[in-house]
Amino acid sequence: MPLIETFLAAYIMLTSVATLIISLYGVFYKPHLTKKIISITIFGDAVNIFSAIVGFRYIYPVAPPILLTENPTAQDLTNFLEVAVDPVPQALVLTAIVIGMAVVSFMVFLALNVFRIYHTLDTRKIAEQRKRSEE
Amino acid sequence: MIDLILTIIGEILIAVGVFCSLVASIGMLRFPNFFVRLHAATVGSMGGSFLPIIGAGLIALGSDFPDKWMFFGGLIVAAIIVMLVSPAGSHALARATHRARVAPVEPKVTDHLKEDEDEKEGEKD
Amino acid sequence: MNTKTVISLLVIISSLLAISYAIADQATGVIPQTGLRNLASFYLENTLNPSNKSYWTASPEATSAIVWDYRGFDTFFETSVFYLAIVGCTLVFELYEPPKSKTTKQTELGLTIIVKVITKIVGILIVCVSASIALHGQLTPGGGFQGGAALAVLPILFIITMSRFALDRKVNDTSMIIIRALGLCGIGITVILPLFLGFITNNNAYIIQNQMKPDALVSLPSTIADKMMGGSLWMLNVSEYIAVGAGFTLAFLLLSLPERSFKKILEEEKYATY
Amino acid sequence: MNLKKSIVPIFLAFVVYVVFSGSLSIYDISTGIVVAIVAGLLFSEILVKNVSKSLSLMRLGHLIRYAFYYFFVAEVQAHLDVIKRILNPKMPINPGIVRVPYEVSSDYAIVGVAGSIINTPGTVVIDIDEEKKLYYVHWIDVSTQEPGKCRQAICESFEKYLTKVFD
Repeated sequence: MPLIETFLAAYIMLTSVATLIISLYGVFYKPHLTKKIISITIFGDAVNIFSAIVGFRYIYPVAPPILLTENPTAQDLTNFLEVAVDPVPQALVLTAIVIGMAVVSFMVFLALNVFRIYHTLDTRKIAEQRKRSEE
Repeated sequence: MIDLILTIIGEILIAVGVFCSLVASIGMLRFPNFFVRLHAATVGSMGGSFLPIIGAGLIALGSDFPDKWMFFGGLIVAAIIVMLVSPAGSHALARATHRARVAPVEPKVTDHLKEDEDEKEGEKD
Repeated sequence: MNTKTVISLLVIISSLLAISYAIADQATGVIPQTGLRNLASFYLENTLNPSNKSYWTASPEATSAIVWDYRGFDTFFETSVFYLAIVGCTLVFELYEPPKSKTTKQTELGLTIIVKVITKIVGILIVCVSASIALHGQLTPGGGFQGGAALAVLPILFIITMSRFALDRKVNDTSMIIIRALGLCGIGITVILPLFLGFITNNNAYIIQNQMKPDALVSLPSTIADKMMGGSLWMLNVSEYIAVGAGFTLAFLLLSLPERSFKKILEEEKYATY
Repeated sequence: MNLKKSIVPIFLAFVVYVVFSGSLSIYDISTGIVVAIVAGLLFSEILVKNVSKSLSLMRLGHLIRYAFYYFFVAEVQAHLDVIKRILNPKMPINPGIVRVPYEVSSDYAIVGVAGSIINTPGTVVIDIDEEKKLYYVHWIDVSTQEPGKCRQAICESFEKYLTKVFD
C-alpha cells in the first residue's frame, strides 16, 4: 500500500478516535443536559464513521456492494468480489443511525420534562433544588 | 459523438461553478456586512452549486455505465430543489437578522424597512 | 477528587486504550485492509447468484440483503427498539391533552408567504423522492430506513414554516399512531407470511424466510415484470418506510407543542412544586 | 376532495418520481402512479386554488418562455455584475434597503417574483408587506430611492412574464 494512503488511513482513524474521546469527555464533564445530548449524538456519529472505515478497502478501483447486472455470470461475480467493499458494517451503521435518532428524540423528551419540573437543565442547579426540597 | 458533447458541456458547467464558488468565497471575505455578504452567498448557491450539479448530471449521462439515467435524474431533482429552496433560506435568514437587529446595516445609503418599522412602533405608542 | 471523577476518567482512558489496541494490534482485522473478510465475501457472492440459489436473496444490493434477510432478526429487534422509543415518547406526554389552535387566521402564524409557498412545493418533491428511495431499496442504495428519515424532514419543515396548527386536520397524533401501527403490521405479516405459505403447501418454512432454502421450499416472489423484487425485502422496506416516517412525525408533533399550555396544566396539578 | 384540482399535483409528482428513479420499466411506472396519486391527493388542497388556471396550457408555455429568459438573460447579467463588483479592487458597492412596489396579485406570482429577485445576485428580499404591496429589497447598488424607478430596475421584467403565467 502506498505511503500516502497509509497516512490518510491513519489520519482518519486518529481523528475519529479523538472525536470519540472528546465526546465522552463532554458526556461526563459538561453540566448542561443539552450539551450532554449533543455529545451523545457526536459519540454515535464517531462510532458510525469508525465502523464505516473498518469496512472500507484501500484498493483501486473500489466499488459499492451493489451488482450492476441483473443476471450475473460466474465471471461477473469474481470481478465483483475483487472490487466491492465490505457490506456488513454498512448494514449495521444504517440501522444504527435511525435507532440513534429515535433514542436521541426520547432523551430530548425526558430533558423537556426535566425542564418543566425544575425550570432549568443545568445539573448543578437541579441538584441544589433537590437538596433544598429535601430539607 | 453526443456523449462527447454532453461530457464537454458538463465539464464547462463545472468549471464555471468552480469559478463562481471561488469568487463567492472572495466576496464573503471582502464584503463589509451580513446583508451584502448574502449577495456573495447567492453567487455561491446559483452559480456555485446549481450549475455544477447539472454539469455532473450531464457528465454521468455522457459516460457509459448502467443506470446512468438514475444518476442524471437524481442530480436534476437535486438541482431543482436547490434552486427552489435557496431563496427561501436567504429570505428567512435576512428577515430574522433584520428583525432581531443583530447585524448592523452599515455601510448603507438608505434603510426604508427600518423607517417603516419605527413608524409602526411609534403608532402603537 | 471524588469517586465520580475517578470513574469517568477511568472510563475515558480505558476506552482510549481499547480502541488503540484494536487499531494497533489488528484485533478487528487488518486496518486499513485490502482483502475481504470471509463473512463479507460469502454475502457478496451469494446475494444474487442465479447458478447457486440455495442461499440467494434475489437482490443485487448486498446491504439491503444483509439488513432484511441474512441479519433479518437483528433488524427486526432494532425496529422494535425504535418502536419502543417512540412509545416512550408518547407515554411521557400521555397525561396531557394537546391544545387546540385558538387563532382562526392561519396567515398570522409562521414565516412569510415566500417561505410558506416554497415549502408546499418542496413538500410534494420530498414525498416523491423519499418514496422512490424506499421503493428501490432492493436495487440501489436506499431502503425503508433512509426513505422514512427523508420523509420525516417534511413535518419539521411544515411545523417550522407554518406552525403546528396548520397540520392539525389530517396530520395529528391519532392518525400518525394509526399509520405507524399499519406499517408495523405490514412488517409482522411479512415476517409470518412464509410460515403461512408453508402451512398451505405442506412444506417446511422459517420465520423471516425470503427465498427457498434446501430444507424449506417456500419462497416469496423474486421477480415481478422482469424487475428484481427481492421477495420480502420489498414489502419490509415499504412497511419500514411507513412506520419510520409516521413515528418520527409523531415525535416531532409532540415536541412542537407550545410550552405555555403545559405550564397551566402543571400549575393546576401542583406538579411544579418540587 | 376535488379530482380536477389534483390533476396537476399528480402529474408533477409522477414526473418527479420517474425522473428521480431514472427508468421507464413497468415496475417504476406502476409504483410511480400509486405514489403520485397518494401524494397528489394529499397536496391538492394546499397547492391548487384555481382549477382552470392550473390546467391552462398557455400558462405552461409562458412559464417555459420565462424560464429561458430567467436562466439565460437575467441570471447571467446579475452574476456578471456582482462578480465584477467582487473582483474590482475598489469594490464599488452602494448598499441599502429600498421599497419596491409590486402589481401581481396571486400567491404564486408574488412568490415567483420574490424568488427570482432573491436568486439573482445583487438583490435580496428582506421583508414583504402584503397589505401595502411592497417588497423591502436589499440592493447592492442603490442608484435611485424612488419606488417607481426601483421597480423598473429590479422586478418589472420578472412581473411582465409572471403575470401571464400565474395571474
